[in-house]
Amino acid sequence: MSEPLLQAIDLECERDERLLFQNLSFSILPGTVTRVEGPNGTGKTTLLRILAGLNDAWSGQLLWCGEPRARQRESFLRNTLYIGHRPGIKPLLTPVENLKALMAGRREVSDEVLVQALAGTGLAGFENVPCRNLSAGQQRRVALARLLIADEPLWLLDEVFTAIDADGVRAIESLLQQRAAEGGAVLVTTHHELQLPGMKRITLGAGGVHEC
Amino acid sequence: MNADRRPALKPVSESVGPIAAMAAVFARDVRVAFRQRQDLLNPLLFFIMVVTLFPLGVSPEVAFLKQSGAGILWVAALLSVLLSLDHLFRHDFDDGTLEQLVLQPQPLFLLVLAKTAAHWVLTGLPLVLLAPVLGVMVHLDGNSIAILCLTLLIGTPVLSMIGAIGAALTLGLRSAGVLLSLLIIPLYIPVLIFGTGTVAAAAEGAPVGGYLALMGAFLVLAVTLSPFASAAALRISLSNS
Amino acid sequence: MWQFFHKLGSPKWFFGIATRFMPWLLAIGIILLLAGLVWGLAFAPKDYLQGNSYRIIFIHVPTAFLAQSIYIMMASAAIVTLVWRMKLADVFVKAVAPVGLVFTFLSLFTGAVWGKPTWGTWWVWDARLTSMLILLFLYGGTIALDRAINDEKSAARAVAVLVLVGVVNIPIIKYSVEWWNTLHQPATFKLTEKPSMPVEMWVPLLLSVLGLYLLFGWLACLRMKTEIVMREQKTRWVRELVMAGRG
Amino acid sequence: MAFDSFSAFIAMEGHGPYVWACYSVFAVLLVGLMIWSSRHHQAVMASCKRRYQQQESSTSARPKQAATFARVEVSQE
Repeated sequence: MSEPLLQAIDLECERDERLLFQNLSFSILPGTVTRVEGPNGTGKTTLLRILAGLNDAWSGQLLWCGEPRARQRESFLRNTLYIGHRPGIKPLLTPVENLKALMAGRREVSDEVLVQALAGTGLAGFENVPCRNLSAGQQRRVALARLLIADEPLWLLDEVFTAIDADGVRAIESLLQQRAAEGGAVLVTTHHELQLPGMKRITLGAGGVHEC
Repeated sequence: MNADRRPALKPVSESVGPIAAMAAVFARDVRVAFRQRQDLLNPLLFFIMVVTLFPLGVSPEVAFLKQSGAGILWVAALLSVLLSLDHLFRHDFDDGTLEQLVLQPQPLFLLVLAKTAAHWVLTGLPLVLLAPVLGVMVHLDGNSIAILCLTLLIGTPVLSMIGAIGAALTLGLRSAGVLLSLLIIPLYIPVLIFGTGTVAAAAEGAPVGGYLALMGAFLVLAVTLSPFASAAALRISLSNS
Repeated sequence: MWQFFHKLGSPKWFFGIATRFMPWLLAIGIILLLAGLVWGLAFAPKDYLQGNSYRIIFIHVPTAFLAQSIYIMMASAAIVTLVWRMKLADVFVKAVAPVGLVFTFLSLFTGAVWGKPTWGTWWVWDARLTSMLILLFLYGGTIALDRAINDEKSAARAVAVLVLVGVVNIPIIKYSVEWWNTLHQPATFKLTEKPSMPVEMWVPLLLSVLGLYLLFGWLACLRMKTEIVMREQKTRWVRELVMAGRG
Repeated sequence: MAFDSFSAFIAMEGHGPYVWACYSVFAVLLVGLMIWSSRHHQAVMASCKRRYQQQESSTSARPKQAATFARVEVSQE
């Protein structure tokens, strides 16, 4: 029932001659929201990129559903949604085209569903406007529209609330909470104070920057 | 808790097949390119201008141009492919689409192959189509032009394939453009030699089937091996960013 | 076997072994190289075709040979880096690339100078010289890429990919350059290809190849040690070693 | 000895300049590379030693200062 989706054991990462973290162990269970905390430069984004499978410069163990992640890369990738702080939106394409391209390698989604998802992020009427004509916050919302149709059990969200207005932040908070209630697992980094009951925390850089 | 809505692990077998994923990557790159048509035109203009430099800078004599025309066109095509390579992954890297590409549950080398194929269709193929016009301008005869276009048709995909490795390796580096040229030009030499050599052999009346077959072998080798190298290089570059 | 392999990958173990072997490599290398060169310069008979200018062979061939085999060695180490992530392998690639560059340059320079009395011109687009020139570009590319990437581990892996791509291309480059050469310059006479070389010529040549090989071994050990100290500064054993002033 | 005299050895029947140029460039580059490499090694060792000694002398790490974003006063003359 509550077997961890992703489990990190003794994770260690060194970047540019600096030890970011060491002996970091945690489990991400279904039905939880976990927030990665820490001051600037303590490796929050790096940790998320390691968990997503983008950064290889780490040592330790990462288990996906109890087995080493490297051995079941495709299953891991298919079941994980990562949205980075560069959200993967092409300025020359329209929101619908962008979403279609981003989902293309995973599953087929009809245009109506995409339009609905975009409407859910407050972008109704902008479906066919090239993204470069949208504001930063609106572009961010295009990327976040994936959350409304995502079937991946694990979400890794890096700085989701950047450039999103206050109402949007509240709506996304409740989306994350609802997702956890459904049994999905969410890992976020953010500087916003999240108001989620039962939220877990991973704190990086406790006691200042690790010095070696 | 509603047990039915609980997100279950999706088996990989139910996701989109690799061919469809490749098609999507290819279609997106072509679509983006056609939204910004000037970028498509730039390598072509560069190609024409470099060819123009030779009659102006060396000699407009018919004998010289006849003899060196194929070489001039090949060098110019090589340089303009090189010029366009910098963009192959850069925009995707900057806006984050590259991260999402790497995270697709698909074999990365196939996606890279699709991207490289799109690059060739958008830059290499137009060069091949433009080559006959420039061939006439440097006084090549009809047979030479035909052979030249054939060698370019086989050779430019090899340039794109090898170039993709360099573009992936230099992704996100300062002065990536110059570095890319330094890494890639030595690897382009065999294609250049056989491309121009075949035209020269044809001009002397020698049979060129063997040479064309050899270039075809280069192409097969590049298509089968270079996507793996590019994919590995992309992973390294992304890991570093 | 695996234990040995693992040991081979340990920088500390390598450091100890290298420190022990380096004086021998240096001494025997210098003796062999000097013996080969003095023999070649002063005692070997002169060549009936090229006269005394052929004595350049005793440095041209060893440097060219080393330049090519260093690239092959780098490619082997690159495979090890990419497949097993062995630390020593990428240290080797990084430490040795500039040595390869210098040897390639030397073989090009000696080839060009030799060309003057033989062909009457400093540079001939001969197949061997052109291949060496391209090899020089390949070395330059690896060093430039290594310098351009800040993160050491990423640099090592990127260089490994490049070296592997290069080594796949080397036979193709060699073959195509030779074909191109026959296309443009039918039958020039080659610098180093002799129908039969008398013993008095090839023994000193062999001596200098061996000597230079050993000196390369010494250089590789030394430069790898430097690289290891820089990378492993934070480990206890490097700290003890440096404070004790050993190495 | 393949030469009759030392001057013949130097001259090499007119090929001397070429031969000796090659050998001297070879010697300079090889010896230079060897010396430079060992100098570099010693310099790296020395700088490491300095760093370790510095670390030992300042064993107590400075406490991390919290960011205040206070404006820096610059005298306007």
